[in-house]
Amino acid sequence: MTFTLNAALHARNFDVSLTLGPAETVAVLGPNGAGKSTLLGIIAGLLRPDSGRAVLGEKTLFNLDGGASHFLPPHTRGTALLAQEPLLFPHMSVLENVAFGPRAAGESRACALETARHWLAEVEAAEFADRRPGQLSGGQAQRVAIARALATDPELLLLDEPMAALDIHAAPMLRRLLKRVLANRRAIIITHDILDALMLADRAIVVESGHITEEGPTRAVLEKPRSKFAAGLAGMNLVTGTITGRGLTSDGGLDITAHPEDGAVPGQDGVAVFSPTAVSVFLGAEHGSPRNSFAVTITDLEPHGDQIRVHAGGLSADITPAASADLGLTPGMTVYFVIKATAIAVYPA
Amino acid sequence: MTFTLNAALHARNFDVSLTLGPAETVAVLGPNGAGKSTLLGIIAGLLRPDSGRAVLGEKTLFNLDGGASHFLPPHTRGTALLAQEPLLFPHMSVLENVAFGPRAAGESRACALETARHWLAEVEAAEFADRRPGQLSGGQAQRVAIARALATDPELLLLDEPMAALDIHAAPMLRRLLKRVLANRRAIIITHDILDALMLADRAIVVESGHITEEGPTRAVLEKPRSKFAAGLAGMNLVTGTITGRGLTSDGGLDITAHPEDGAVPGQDGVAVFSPTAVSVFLGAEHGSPRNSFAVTITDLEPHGDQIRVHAGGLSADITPAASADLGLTPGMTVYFVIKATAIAVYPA
Amino acid sequence: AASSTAAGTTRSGSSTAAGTGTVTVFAAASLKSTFTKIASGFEAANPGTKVTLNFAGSSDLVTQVTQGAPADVIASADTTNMAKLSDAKLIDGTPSKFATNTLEIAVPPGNPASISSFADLAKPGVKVVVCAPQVPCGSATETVEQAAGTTLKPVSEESSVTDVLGKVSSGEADAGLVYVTDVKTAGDKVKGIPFSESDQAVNTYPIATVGSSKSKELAKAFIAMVTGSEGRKVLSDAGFGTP
Amino acid sequence: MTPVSAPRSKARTGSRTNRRDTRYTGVPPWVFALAAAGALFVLLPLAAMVVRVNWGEFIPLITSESSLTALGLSLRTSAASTVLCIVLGVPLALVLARASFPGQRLLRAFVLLPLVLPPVVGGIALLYTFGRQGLLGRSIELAGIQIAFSTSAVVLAQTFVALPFLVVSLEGALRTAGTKYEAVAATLGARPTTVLRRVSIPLVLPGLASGAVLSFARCLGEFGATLTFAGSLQGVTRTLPLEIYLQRETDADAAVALSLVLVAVAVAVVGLSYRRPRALPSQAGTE
Amino acid sequence: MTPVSAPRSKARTGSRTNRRDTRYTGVPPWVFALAAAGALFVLLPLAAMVVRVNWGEFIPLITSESSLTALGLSLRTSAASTVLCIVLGVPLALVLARASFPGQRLLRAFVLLPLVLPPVVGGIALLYTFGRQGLLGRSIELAGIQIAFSTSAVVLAQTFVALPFLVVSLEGALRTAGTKYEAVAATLGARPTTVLRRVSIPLVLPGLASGAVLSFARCLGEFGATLTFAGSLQGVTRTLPLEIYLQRETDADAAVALSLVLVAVAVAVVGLSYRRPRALPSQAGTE
Ligand SMILES: Nc1ncnc2c1ncn2[C@@H]1O[C@H](COP(=O)(O)OP(=O)(O)OP(=O)(O)O)[C@@H](O)[C@H]1O
Ligand SMILES: Nc1ncnc2c1ncn2[C@@H]1O[C@H](COP(=O)(O)OP(=O)(O)OP(=O)(O)O)[C@@H](O)[C@H]1O
Ligand SMILES: [Mg+2]
Ligand SMILES: [Mg+2]
Repeated sequence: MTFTLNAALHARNFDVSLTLGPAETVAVLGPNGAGKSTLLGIIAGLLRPDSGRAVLGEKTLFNLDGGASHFLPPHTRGTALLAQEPLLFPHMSVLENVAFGPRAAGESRACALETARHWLAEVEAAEFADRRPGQLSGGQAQRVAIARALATDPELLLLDEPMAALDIHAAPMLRRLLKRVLANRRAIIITHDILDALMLADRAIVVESGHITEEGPTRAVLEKPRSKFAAGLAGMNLVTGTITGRGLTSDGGLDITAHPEDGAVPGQDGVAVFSPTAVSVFLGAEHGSPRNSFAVTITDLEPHGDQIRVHAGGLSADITPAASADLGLTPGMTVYFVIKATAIAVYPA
Repeated sequence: MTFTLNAALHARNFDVSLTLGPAETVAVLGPNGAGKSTLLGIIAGLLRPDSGRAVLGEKTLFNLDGGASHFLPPHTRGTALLAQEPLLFPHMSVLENVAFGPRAAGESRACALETARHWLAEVEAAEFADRRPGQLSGGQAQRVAIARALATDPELLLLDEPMAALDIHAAPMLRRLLKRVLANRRAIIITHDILDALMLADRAIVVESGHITEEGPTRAVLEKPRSKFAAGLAGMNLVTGTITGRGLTSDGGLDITAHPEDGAVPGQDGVAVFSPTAVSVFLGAEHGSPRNSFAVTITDLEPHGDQIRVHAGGLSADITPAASADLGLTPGMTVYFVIKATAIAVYPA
Repeated sequence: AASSTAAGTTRSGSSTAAGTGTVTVFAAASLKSTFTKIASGFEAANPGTKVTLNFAGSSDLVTQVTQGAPADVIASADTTNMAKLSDAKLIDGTPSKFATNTLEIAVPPGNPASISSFADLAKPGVKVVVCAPQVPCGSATETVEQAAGTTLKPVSEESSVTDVLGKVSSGEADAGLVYVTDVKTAGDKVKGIPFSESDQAVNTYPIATVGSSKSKELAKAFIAMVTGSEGRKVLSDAGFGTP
Repeated sequence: MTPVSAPRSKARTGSRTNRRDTRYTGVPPWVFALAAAGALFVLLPLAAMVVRVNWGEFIPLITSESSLTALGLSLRTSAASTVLCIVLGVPLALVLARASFPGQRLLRAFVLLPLVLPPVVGGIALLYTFGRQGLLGRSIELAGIQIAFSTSAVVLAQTFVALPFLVVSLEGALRTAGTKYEAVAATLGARPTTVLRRVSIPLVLPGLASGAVLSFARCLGEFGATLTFAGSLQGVTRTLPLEIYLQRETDADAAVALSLVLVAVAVAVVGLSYRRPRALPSQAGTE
Repeated sequence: MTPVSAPRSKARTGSRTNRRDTRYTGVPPWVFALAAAGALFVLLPLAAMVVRVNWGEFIPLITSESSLTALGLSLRTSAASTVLCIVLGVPLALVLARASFPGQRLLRAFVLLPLVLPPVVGGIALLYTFGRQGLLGRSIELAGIQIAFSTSAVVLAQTFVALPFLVVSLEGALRTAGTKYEAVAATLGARPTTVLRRVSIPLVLPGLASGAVLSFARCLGEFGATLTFAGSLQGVTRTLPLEIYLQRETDADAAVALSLVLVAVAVAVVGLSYRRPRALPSQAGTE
């Protein structure tokens, strides 16, 4: 009962292979235009890849390899897609929108409306049941769209940025709902939010430029990011280079002292990863217990929660506003980023 | 050169008054369906309020008070609206989309295309210039829509959730861009993201159920939130009640010890605000230096950054995953939330 | 009377009692008022019979009969169209001529262009409309032109007399060449100006039984009525001549 | 731009904003001018007709048995033809708008042909096909059905001339509506037939309505093909336009008066049936 | 549902997915069946016509001077009328679809009337209006313009009958398209005229195209109103349908052959001009 996919769509420079176990939820992360929505479109049957093959349990969704041309239409696939826009049917009431999937699956009208009411209540949108989609706010529409997708009870649920447009109350509420719903379900969820990936998914994949660049248990991907994107997502600093006996020499020539992970062989390509909170900022080149001290020029300062994030030399440091004010930090200044060796992890790339 | 607005739209239970100084940027925060988009729609001229009046500098945008019926159409208002959906014109190339505003303002074709190229480059979307909007990903379309709104160079810029759908690289990039662009410009920006409000706006207003419930400098609103919504946004705990000599007695009967702010008069309605990081969790009712200790039942645990946020009794606490594991926290458990009095602020509501 | 009916043309079973029948008459549109009168006379004279009338342009009628329309009697406004049917052996025997018609000048009331003779029609500035040579009234016009030695410069060559009459009665044209009967029917909407050359082109109306008719008895009876005194009276009241 | 209070009924800056409608609808004023010219162009001839009517003769004329029979026949056949047009035309429009196959453009061009054929020729073509001597006539006759010169012939003739109207206006609407809602419906598990019934058709209802109204109107006014293919037998095939044509043989003004009945019926049908259709989601992010 | 490799050309589960188009277009198979029936209904009579043509006589007939003159006149007048229809009809459609004012429904019903008027009556109404004795005739004549029996009369007659086609199909398309892009354009500072030119019209281009094609086709086939209002003089007012009608007086088969020319012209014009129009954004969040 696994789901396997393998598809290429040349026009979008897309080529991805993916396997999902039963009841597994995968988070898809990646920059804008990476091909995340394309991936869901191909699985849902809205896009026809140039080649590849997908099997969901017993069912071959498509097989376009070696001259074969099997392609199941969307409605027979048992996948439900929450697209990036809510796209509620404008001519139906909110309730009818949510009941659409159950109705299409053959439920009786009464039964489908019951299901629809249930899911509307779940997303706290029961009060809008009789409205037209045109009379909803952006966030309300998004919630109804989620209810509509969940109401279909699919074999594979495809969610494209379900949390977009939601307010700070609705987002955690839906996150909890999805956590419950996805617990025993196979799903693929696209998100730009690390929290969604951590909470909802068993596994994360990072798509960049149409290809999977990273894959693994969500925590592992976020804690030991190998790609710049995953590192950025986790808020981590990431330096690529060559592994040495004492740590890593960056591509820019920086010597980083750290304890390489097991399996890191000197001479191999590797990455050094450390949190911005592990970085201290000094005005002069201090000499103390920390082994790493790099002179960098500040490019940018921005608030980050109740801290200030200092961007410099491609790295970032989180410090308190008070410390920032004391040091008189401004973009253009040269400062020293100091990191303790124990705070840096080095992995093979 | 101020902007004043005062408008009511009964069908949406909307009634808001607002004043903006020259070059002031205001962030509008609020739950889904609060009336944020409605506010922008009214200012832009897409919605006609039932009554009210708006003046932008010399220009009366509308005046529907006391039998008057003056209503400027959208294109003469000097406002540009970035709506909640990108709504790029499907029949034009990306470049033509962005050049549309300058062209409509009377710029020559060459000049308008130049302007469009500039703004496309600013949002890092120059490479899509010749594509059709249908060939963009969600985040790419959002960026182009931002460029299109910025390219009109309006007297008052209206941005409805500009950061939605953006990846973790694009969001900070656009935040920096907007910070620069909005520096000398009057703008209203709707956001669900506290960071946007902090970084981009001089002032924040919180809209709830069609009415402004809070207003003031962004930091002040977030640091001293009066409404449940603003408190939630800032990640703060918020308890409403009556101010006492020693702090505040909550509506639920809880006695909170704290040092009331200047101007808080005992007997007055007030709020107590404290950060989740200031809350410690104990399994038993410890007696130590902290003055506040409340027995609460855990409703939910969720990751929050690299911490665990414990929700209990309407309050929340941030603790380390290790601590959470040590204590064996699970929903349903009764624990004690302990807060030092100096970590709690009490204001008049 | 014959008891057979033509399939598909009976209005309903109830109107055809036993021993009676229906006769379907295809007639030129210009015969509408006269044939309607004659038909009701026929029905009155033969209780239980029913005359179904189908009016259209003569060439339309020919097409319809050629394509197997269930007609019993066909009355055309000219001999040319009827000849097509006899050539195709679609009618019984030779058609009988039951009426004639001649041309007349029609002018709007008040006669704005002061037309008094056929030659006046050729005066410059006079807007004359005639029938196109392809239709019977048009070929009659050509004949008259030759006889009168006058060449007309019409502003329009219409495809039917009705259209010519329409142009004149609306005052759009100063004069038109139509049939005497048309002028009569039009009443005071137009004024007729007879001219001597008109008898050079006498248009004859033939009537015949359709070969595939299933009520030939009734058809013959109807034709007899038309060509008989009763029919003749109705026709001459309408301005038709006797062949 | 000075702040002036304009009276509600007069828009100041060239765009009209309706009082009760809170949404944006900007129509430039010159459009109104041209529209007025267009409307006048249609309305003046109608007015001219009304002016000419001899009202004294009007009532007896329109209440005469032959007129009423013809009117009844016209309404019945037009209704039947419109249904037939919908049954055949909606699938044609769908296929032209949504599927793609070789020869599609040619098919579209051919489906439009009854529009250009002079109706009389259309009638002849129908005779050649369904007439006794026609392409299918013999097989049909063997089946015991006689089409030509029957009321069904009227319906066929009307359907033939009216079908393209429905197809073309519906195809335009389908293309304008796009396929994204249909795709969403499919991902929710709806079979193509369900998608069609519950999404595609409701979404293009304005287009379908105009198509049906056009077809009905065209059927109501159909003359040439009916005359040729169905003949003009009172109560069986003589529809109101044929009655008017015959009337014109004797009295053009009476024909005009009679066509006012047609006009009145059409205005009633169109005015009543053509509900203000719901547009696609017209919110612009703000509504 | 067993995993079977279906050959490319056969869709297995009732929905067709085009090979080259990667987008979703699901058309149920029974729709194809009905569409085929509809297409046959239109194509068979055309085929029957083609079968009857005496090809030996065909070439001389269609290359005769009168046929060619009539064809040329038809094309010229139809083109002019289509332009006039667009000029008057687009504003009318906009006003009907976008503005809202009292009497709008009545206006819509009236604009549709030329559809139901038997063309001959339409011609009479035009005579009553623009004729010498007509409502406007005298003032027009004073202005030194002579409409009756001129080519402009043909254009007027064609425009009168064809205008509703454009209005109705465009109005449907405008309603289906909705107003949200127009609203966005206005907030970007575009005046209503600019919105119209750069947003509204391009977005409903498929609808406008079908409307224009319909109008053109209707003009090309127009017969009754032209005959009544403009007359029939070779080279001036005798368009191809009038020529065909006359031809028919002497030889029905020749008339049918001649109308094949009309058919061919229409197929060519429609096939060439009717580009596969761009649909509205058909991405469903995924494209
Ligand atoms: N119809 C199309 N034709 C050609 N290229 C397209 C089309 N639609 C999208 N693309 C391109 O394909 C790539 C992948 O797009 P996709 O929508 O899958 O991105 P995404 O990962 O979902 O991004 P986002 O986070 O912005 O939604 C993008 O570079 C996009 O520009
Ligand atoms: N066309 C409409 N008719 C009636 N009510 C509407 C309409 N559109 C929106 N509303 C209602 O008006 C209220 C305000 O909607 P608005 O779109 O302004 O909310 P919002 O603050 O922008 O919310 P979100 O964060 O979800 O975008 C909502 O409760 C919504 O349901
Ligand atoms: Mg996407
Ligand atoms: Mg909103």
